Amino acid sequence: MILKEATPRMTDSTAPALDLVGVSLRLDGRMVLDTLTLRAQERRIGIVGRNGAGKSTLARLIAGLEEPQEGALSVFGVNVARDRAKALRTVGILFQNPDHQIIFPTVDEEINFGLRQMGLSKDEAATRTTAMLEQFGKSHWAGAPVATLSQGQKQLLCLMAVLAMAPRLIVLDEPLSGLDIPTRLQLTRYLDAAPATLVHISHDPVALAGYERVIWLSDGRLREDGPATKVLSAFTREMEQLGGRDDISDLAG
Amino acid sequence: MILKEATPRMTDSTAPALDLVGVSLRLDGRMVLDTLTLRAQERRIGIVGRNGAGKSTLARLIAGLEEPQEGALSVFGVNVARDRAKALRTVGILFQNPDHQIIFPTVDEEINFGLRQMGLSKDEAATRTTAMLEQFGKSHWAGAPVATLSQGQKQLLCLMAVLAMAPRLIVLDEPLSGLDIPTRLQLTRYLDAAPATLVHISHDPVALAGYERVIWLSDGRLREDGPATKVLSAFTREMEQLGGRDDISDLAG
Amino acid sequence: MERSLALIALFAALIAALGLIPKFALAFGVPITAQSLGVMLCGTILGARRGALAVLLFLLLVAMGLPLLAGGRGGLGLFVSPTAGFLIGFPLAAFAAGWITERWRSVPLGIASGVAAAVGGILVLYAFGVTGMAIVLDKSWGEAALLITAFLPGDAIKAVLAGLITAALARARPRAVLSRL
Amino acid sequence: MISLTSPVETRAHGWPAGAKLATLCAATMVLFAMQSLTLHLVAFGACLALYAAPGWVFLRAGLRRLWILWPFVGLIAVWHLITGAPQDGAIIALRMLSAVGLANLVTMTTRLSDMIAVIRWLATPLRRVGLSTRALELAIALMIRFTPVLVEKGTHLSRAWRTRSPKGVNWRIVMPFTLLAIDDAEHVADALKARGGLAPGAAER
Ligand SMILES: Nc1ncnc2c1ncn2[C@@H]1O[C@H](COP(=O)(O)OP(=O)(O)OP(=O)(O)O)[C@@H](O)[C@H]1O
Ligand SMILES: Nc1ncnc2c1ncn2[C@@H]1O[C@H](COP(=O)(O)OP(=O)(O)OP(=O)(O)O)[C@@H](O)[C@H]1O
Ligand SMILES: O=C(O)CCCC[C@@H]1SC[C@@H]2NC(=O)N[C@@H]21
Ligand SMILES: [Mg+2]
Ligand SMILES: [Mg+2]
Repeated sequence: MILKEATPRMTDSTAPALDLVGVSLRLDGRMVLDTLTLRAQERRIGIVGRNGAGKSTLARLIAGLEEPQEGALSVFGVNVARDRAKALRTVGILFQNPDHQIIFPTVDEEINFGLRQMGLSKDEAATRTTAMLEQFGKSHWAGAPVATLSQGQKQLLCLMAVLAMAPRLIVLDEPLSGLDIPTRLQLTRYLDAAPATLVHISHDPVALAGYERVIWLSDGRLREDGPATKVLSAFTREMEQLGGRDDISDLAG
Repeated sequence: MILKEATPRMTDSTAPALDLVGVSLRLDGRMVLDTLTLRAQERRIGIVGRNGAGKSTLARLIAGLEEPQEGALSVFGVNVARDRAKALRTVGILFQNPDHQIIFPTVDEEINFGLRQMGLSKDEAATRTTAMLEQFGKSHWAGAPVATLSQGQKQLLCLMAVLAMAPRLIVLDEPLSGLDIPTRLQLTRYLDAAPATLVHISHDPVALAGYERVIWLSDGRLREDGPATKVLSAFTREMEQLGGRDDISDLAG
Repeated sequence: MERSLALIALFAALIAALGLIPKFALAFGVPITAQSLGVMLCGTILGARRGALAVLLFLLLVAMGLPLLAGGRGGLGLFVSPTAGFLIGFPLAAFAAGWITERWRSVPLGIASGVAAAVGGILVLYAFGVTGMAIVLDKSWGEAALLITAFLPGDAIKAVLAGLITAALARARPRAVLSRL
Repeated sequence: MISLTSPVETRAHGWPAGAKLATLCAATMVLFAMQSLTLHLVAFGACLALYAAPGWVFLRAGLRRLWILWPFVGLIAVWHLITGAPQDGAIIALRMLSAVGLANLVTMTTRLSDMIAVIRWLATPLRRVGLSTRALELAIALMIRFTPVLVEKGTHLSRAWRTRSPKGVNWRIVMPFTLLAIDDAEHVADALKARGGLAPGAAER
């Protein structure tokens, strides 16, 4: 049985980071992801595609927040949609909109929550929260109400909350879009050095330049899949050509 | 009296687009904007600055959503915070987060609302809504539920709703951040050609390249103010220098 | 699971938020309040079990001393006041409203949930409320029942509103109307 | 009414939440038992002094939260002036202000997580008999969260309205606000699930 093969019960250290077999997802009768098959072992995976291509939806699937209606999906061998306890240590996600991610009213509670969920004791969680804030030079944020942060500051907070949990794979849905240049540059270096596998969604080909693998989604289907250099240059060429047309009405979606 | 000078009662065709005299704003005891004085006649005004510099707060002030605690502010001679009826035709705003902008559950209701509020008849408003959607090649969105749009699609919808009202000045808070390359290119051309005065907030100096005037905010204060070429090169140099430091803890805020 | 939890918490907060609408104090100590509309909506939207849980959650926080009842009241003291019968009846009212909404599918949702809200939020709730008042105010059941007619017009309007809101929500977000899933 | 965050970190933030809650409970009971106007004036004065202790910013934030009670105070005043019992009216109004003031004080100086730890402790007997109280703890945390967040979202919504309308919001805002609240709950559910949610194994400690 295919399903069983694709989703072995145990976390498998040899299992590929991403393993999708014929994954389809329909939302409100609309085919948003259409029989995607892809297996990736790379540590740096980029995802590109136009607005509405299905990138965020794929992110939700990889994070186990949605279950494919057809096909099977596993992350490091874990069936993330079913085995939620294991998924916690396997995959983390940074949502595109920080307002969709933040649950708690203050900065430290937000970071703390995930750590407590992982089973850390109160003290351990508090220590790690403090350390995380310190590492990013944000100790003064600790008790601050989230509502008073600017959009970019919220995005950074979300990222800290995900990184603190140190999952094996992190899905980043446009992590840099609202950040200023210095933060973006420093964070890029920080992420490059992070031990986790990254699945990075971006509209900016430059952000994915050094990646080992890039996946190009188009209308919910796999348009191209391969090393960054190859896929990104084809992608950029087509996007600029589309953008060069003088017809404003050729917008995505 | 300074206040009277800065905010004459009538829309004045010779009044500068932006006129801020010693504007300060404190939120929850924190000085977010600190005695800003600036007068701009240019049709293309850019605003740059780090995360938390106060850009979005300034945008809200210009749109008349917040009143300065000190100083006076007018847009084309209109006291936008007080004279809301006139402000409606004078200034429009695109919020940084589309979720903070969208009110109604379907795409056409969202565009229609502002038009009706401007005093257009039901038929006129409907015609203009249809025309707007058509111009952007999005006629098929008309009855669509907003909740099913992707983040970039929502951003585009917000922009259409603002453009439809054709205010004299439009404040754009990172209008391109979530859009794909072709949309970004086409929209840039569209905005360049738009008759309105634009106040464009961006983290991307390239997006403001051709602008006549760029304002650099830093910690709620005016750091530099002048033609794009001059301000942007100083800004980019400093940002890249900050970003080049290997210390992740030197992040904004 | 997480969805139910979030929606239950949201509706408990909704009852609290309705407490911000000024209540109208009556001489015998039970106010006219918008919060019972929240109780009705818990039932008609979340269904019997989850609706009752949302109300219980709200009451737990009130008992803990948070000032969530209209007029900023809270604390254990309320559960021995003239209003106690109503507070105890709240979760059962939501349960009844939800139970009817879940099962009565032969008429349009707006009507079913409006009637369900009336049965839960008036019939069931008043039964508990009158009993509570009779005990605490030391009145006969009949006397207490007479006092309570003051609530009828308001509660009838709330039941209609509950029906309208439930139906509108079912149109815009069918997945959120758990009572009809 | 429950807005959990204080603009400044006070010394009371470090005190044990259980003690604060127990004191609040006792204080409220005393307030309801007291019938003397003088004592109520003293109690209210003491309450204000507590607000003033951490400084001006805290006092202002606290008073702003108490201010929403003014319609009730007004109503009580009018009612008791009409019925000719101004002293009773003053007592009722002061009692309400002190009781709500103290409760707000506790919520403002207690982190949500500490509050939940108290519930967890109270629910110990349930766990003894093998029931999981995790859902309960989370539900309380979320409910307390929703109140200020909904206020914030409501602010965004009315702001969005004002950018495109010369008049203030009207009844048409009801459905958009309802949907916004529902959507927020959906996002919270996702965000919760993304961090383990109620999965057995997550957060059992
Ligand atoms: N609940 C839903 N019902 C119907 N269609 C939906 C639903 N949710 C999303 N969609 C559609 O699915 C498509 C993919 O959405 P998704 O958010 O994954 O796009 P995306 O690639 O992340 O776009 P963006 O770059 O703008 O963030 C969009 O066209 C969207 O309209
Ligand atoms: N209600 C508030 N209370 C206290 N501080 C606030 C409040 N609202 C905003 N701030 C602070 O004001 C500063 C400016 O916020 P603003 O949103 O204007 O920044 P921004 O320049 O738009 O940043 P970004 O690039 O991240 O969008 C931030 O440091 C923020 O923390
Ligand atoms: O705030 C309280 O003390 C709870 C009051 C319960 C009031 C009941 S609910 C049904 C009836 N209708 C009203 O408007 N008030 C009573
Ligand atoms: Mg997306
Ligand atoms: Mg901003």
